[in-house]
Amino acid sequence: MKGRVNAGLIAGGVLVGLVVAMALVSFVWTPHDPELVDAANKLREPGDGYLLGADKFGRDTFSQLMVGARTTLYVGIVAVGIAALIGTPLGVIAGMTRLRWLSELVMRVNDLVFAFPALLLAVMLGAVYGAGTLTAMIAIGVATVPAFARVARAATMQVMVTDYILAARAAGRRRLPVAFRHVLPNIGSMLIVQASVSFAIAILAEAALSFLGFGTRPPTPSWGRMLQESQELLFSTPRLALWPGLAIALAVLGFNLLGDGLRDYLDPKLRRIRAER
Amino acid sequence: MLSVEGLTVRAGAVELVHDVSFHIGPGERVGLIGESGSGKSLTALSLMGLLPEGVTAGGKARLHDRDLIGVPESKLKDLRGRAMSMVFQEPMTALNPLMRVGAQVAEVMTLHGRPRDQARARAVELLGEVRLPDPAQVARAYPHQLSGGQRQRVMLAIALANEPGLLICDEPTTALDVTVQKQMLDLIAEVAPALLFITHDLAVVASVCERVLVMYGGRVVESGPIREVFTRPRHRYTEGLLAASKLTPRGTRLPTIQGSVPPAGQFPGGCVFRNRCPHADTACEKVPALTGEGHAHACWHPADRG
Amino acid sequence: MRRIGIWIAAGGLLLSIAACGGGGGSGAADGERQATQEQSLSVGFVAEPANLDFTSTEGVAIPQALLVNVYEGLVKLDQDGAIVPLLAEKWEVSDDRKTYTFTLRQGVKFSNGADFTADDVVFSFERLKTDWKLKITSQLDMVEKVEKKDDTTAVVTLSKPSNSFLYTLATRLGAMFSRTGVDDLANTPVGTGPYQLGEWRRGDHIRLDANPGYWGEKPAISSVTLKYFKDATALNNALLTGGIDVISAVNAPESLDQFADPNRFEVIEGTTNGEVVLSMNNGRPPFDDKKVRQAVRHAIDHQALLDTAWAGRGQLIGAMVPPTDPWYEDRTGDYPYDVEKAKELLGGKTYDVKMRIPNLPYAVASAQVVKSQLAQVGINADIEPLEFPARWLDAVFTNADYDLSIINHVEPRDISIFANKDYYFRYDNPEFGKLLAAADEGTEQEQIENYKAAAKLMSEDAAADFLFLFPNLIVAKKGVTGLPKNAISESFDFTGLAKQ
Amino acid sequence: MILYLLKRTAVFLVSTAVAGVLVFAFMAVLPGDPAEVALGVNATPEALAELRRQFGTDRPPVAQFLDWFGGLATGDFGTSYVTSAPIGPQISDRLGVTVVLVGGGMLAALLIAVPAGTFAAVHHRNPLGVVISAFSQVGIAIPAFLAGILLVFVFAVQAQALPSGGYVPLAEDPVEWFRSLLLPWLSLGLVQGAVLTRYVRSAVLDVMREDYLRTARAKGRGRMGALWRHGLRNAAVPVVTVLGLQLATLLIGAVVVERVFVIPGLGDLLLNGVAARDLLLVQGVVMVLVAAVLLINFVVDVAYAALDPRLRGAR
Repeated sequence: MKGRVNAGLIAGGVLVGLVVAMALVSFVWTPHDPELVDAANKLREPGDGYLLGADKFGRDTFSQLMVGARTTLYVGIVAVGIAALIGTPLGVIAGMTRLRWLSELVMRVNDLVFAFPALLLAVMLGAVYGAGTLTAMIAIGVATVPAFARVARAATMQVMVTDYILAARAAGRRRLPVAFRHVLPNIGSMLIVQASVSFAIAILAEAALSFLGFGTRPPTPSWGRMLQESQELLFSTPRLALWPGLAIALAVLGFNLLGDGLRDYLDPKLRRIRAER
Repeated sequence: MLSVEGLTVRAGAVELVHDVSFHIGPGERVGLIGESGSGKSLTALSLMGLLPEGVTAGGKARLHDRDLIGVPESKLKDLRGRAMSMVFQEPMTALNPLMRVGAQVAEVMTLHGRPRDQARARAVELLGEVRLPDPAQVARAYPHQLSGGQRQRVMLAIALANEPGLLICDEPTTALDVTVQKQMLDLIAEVAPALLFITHDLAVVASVCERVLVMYGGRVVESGPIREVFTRPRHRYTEGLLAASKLTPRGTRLPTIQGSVPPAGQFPGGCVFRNRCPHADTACEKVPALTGEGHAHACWHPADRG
Repeated sequence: MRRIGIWIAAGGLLLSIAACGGGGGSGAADGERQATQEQSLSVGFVAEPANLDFTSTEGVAIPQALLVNVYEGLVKLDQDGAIVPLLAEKWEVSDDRKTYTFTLRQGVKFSNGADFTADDVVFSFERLKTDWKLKITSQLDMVEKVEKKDDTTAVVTLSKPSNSFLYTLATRLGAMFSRTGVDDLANTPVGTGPYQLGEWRRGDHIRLDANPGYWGEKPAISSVTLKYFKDATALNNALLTGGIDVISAVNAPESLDQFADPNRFEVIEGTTNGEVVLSMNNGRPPFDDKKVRQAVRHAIDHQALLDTAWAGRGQLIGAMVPPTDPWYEDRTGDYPYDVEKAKELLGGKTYDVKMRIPNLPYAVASAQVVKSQLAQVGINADIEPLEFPARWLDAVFTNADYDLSIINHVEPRDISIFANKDYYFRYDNPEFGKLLAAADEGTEQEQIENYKAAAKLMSEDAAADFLFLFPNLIVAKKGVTGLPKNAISESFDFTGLAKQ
Repeated sequence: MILYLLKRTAVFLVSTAVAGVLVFAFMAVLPGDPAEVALGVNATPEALAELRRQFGTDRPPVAQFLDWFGGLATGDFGTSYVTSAPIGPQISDRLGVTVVLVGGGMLAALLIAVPAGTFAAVHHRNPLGVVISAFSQVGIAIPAFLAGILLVFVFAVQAQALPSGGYVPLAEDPVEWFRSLLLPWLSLGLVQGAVLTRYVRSAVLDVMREDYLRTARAKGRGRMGALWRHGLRNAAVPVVTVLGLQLATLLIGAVVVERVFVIPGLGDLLLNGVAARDLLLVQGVVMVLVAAVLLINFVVDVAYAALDPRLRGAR
């Protein structure tokens, strides 16, 4: 049973779509080179080919936002991908197994990983391998594993007691085929919702890391770093902070709305399993 | 004692219960029967003033001399749990999981003015009265430590605590094991003051009630003493319902009502049953009135005319 | 409406707290302090010392806080850069310029109560060889021996005449330590200076209190708090809101407009000894090739860089010599901005190089400009910010594992670092070393001539590129006096400060 | 209940020990011998050996670990290789600041979220409830440091009403202590409060649909009365989980707010340690943070059991 398409889903879809569109277009076209330093355009006012003006390096803000969308998506996709690829099997195993100790062990390990939040991991990894987009993505990804594992486990446990799984099991199917054929498709919707919510968190985490200097390396545009760089001009040129701030907020809002909307749309029955923040 | 006159329940533009009228005398046990979606639970909830948000009731309902419909919550809540109480279908979820059973029973008494210590003591007595073994221990238990049947007894104890004039039971035994059902029904029959008993189970209503109201599509389609309605149903729906519930010898066709209950708000105009009724004709496009003294029916082509 | 109610309530709370603090807090406190003649001042800094031992830990943060203020040397630099007596009342130089006889000031005590004598001078010089862990101690390699003649006379013998000897004694290398006060230098500095360590709350501030037993004139400010801000904006905000009295160095130069109100603030803009150097690793490809280095120098539009990266504050330089040094020559014309010339020098080749920079505001800003400009000539520089100090020092400074880097070399008269071929520049031109040696041993005139020649040589060799001279940007509350226009020593000297 | 507590305690202790091994192992793989780092490239082998002996890094890793981990129990975190200061007191100072910062922030978040979330749930159909939901969605989307920067801009720089940053110990000046923490609390509280508002709202919404709330009303309670007496404690169960998660992530997450407001907390100490390559310090801070998160998990579990009798017997 599918729920109805709701306003949140549409709004979220539109916002996320905008981010994706900006990122995709940036591969083939940006109004200006986002990394080109041009003293003549320093702090140029908006207009005349520079839609949102330029920063203190004379770089076009709009072009930077477009390429920044790419960075945002990279971080989100890789981080969420890592979390989903590790967390989902763990959660499914914990949810399917009849061995209580195994389930318990997976969840305890989960709790342990949870004790290393993304920022802590990023700082630790940064200390060893150097800060950068990659370490940030890995740190955010690993820190998000427990969220996926918990949701996957809870959803699996719900699916495991449904009739068709019991029937499949009664028919003597082995666990792995059951997991692939029946469990994964049925917890898929919850995982998609979780992915959307985790994506929003990854964006915020990247922004925080960039603020601390543990995120994307300059000059690659990143919304978090744009915000950080705009700080000294907050008084004189607030627009430099406004646009990346707005971009972060709208992207996060978009992914959150999308997640909520998808939850209602995909499977109203599973509403009770909440995506973990 | 309870008189309902032209009760309607609507959710927004959709009318879910239409023009329902009946009354229950002191000590009388009345069954309200119908399939799910017939509006029987809404009828009961509207009397208690517990309709879900967005659902409103109109018409008139009086308990003794107190209006139940269209009065503010603050007046109604004094009646609830004291003049009338209700036992719900799901005993597993109807009790607060975080509160001891005794406290939940006592609460209904302290709410209506009884001192706390008295209420506590009385709660244990009540738990005994609903035949719970070792009531003192049950009082200290949390709901999850009790079985479904035990919890429903607790609900009954709560309902009876203030000796209300009217007890409304909404499918109180549906969720219980068959063996437990019987005990529960006996208990209800024994302790109930005036009773409005809602169920879809004909056998259950026959064992508890004296009079029955049959609902379909938000309307009362037939009403009367149990014996008469069950042996000589007049409305075609009642007829079908009874036929479907009878055990048939192996091999013979099971007589069922054709089609299924339409979703709320999509019942046909006129006689609500006419899209499923084998006897329906153009006459049925008008709404039939509920007619007849004692045993009444709302059908243009009633069965068993003689 | 409930949420709005909460907002109003929260706002009201804020305001009432604010009002109460505004009345009873700083304002009243200021009045009180003035009344009791106990003046205090807080100065905001960006880099906090990891510890207080500048004999074992690199970096400018420690001498900035402690030198002259807590530790004193035999001599110091005055505001004009001249060498003046400090712990030495006077000194005599032998005719061969190899023997220095210092007459020590009498009645000087360390803050641990010990008397300062010639034994401490001998002790401090010996520590340079035995206990110091920094490479810069090589700057005093010309010291052959140090002897005590009597309690107030110490004789230093050099292996060769040296113009830089006295000057170097004014840096941290010349700091005098107590024989009984070096057990815990990292946490408990013991010096003869006008201040002593009052309190150090790590990560927040260091408080220096007036040393009651100081031999000289007591400083006007009896308690100086050095407050540390990792974030340049937070540092600005602190002054704007009255949290501190002075910003020692503005690290967000674009934000200077905030302090434009002359009734509230005074902005001091001068020069420092800090050359912001674009270092190139002369020891490995591609920058072992002089042409490639020259191409880099031509490829960079220094004025544009200064305008964008540092708000145009600072001065352009062409070599490792600040204009305050006597042998300064304008070398900015050696490599004019010329993209075509740069491309020609590269011969159409392109390069991928690692630019490993400290994660400091000026370096991160400059690196982005450098990268963009180098890209125009076919050099693709990958920027990697490293945590400063530890990771940068380890990777770049110690192990020279880099192609390009950007760092502000703040030590005074530090052109000599290019003479050390093991220094992370890996610049190796024997001619350069000879010029420096000749400068150090020669007469004053020879010194100037040789330094000029050395600067010219290293500039032409493109041993490094010099992005700009770091400006001395100080902002103070109106009424704070005694702040230096030019920062020419390693120390932030608090002794001359006062508050009106 | 006692069995449950014992079990939880055991899980907590084992997890902490495992975390200790992980943290230690992670730091052990870090390149660079602390003695070499301390002495620099020109050090003599003898000096290195001496310093290694002094640091204790010449012993087998297991012995080092046991020594370090055993020391933790008594609050001895060792002595920093870089600053040669004992690490324990630094950590406990900073931990105190962080706990006050995060605790106050969460308190502010609760003060915002519980009324706002409950209101939004009760009035989920009318415009004001929807407006609150929308506000909380927007609040979630704003990075905490941005909120902090804006608060500084408005309340400190423009209004000159509160300090822009810095931390004054409580013992030094209680009023200034409070003033210095007000904006940091608020910036944590607003953002976390927005997140929490959503959870409170959906928890209360869920509870409002529960049968026992209808039972309570059937007993004669009013709508709000039933919610107050029977709903809030039930709604608290999921909210406590979220609260635990938030607290745990905030312990380190607050570092950005510490940076904006120049508050010397644990996160700041960690970043300093990383910048100065003070490995033992980093190791100690990470261990404290991780142990704190595990402790919070433990407390949340116990709080669960206290709130929900169903959990006491089970598991």
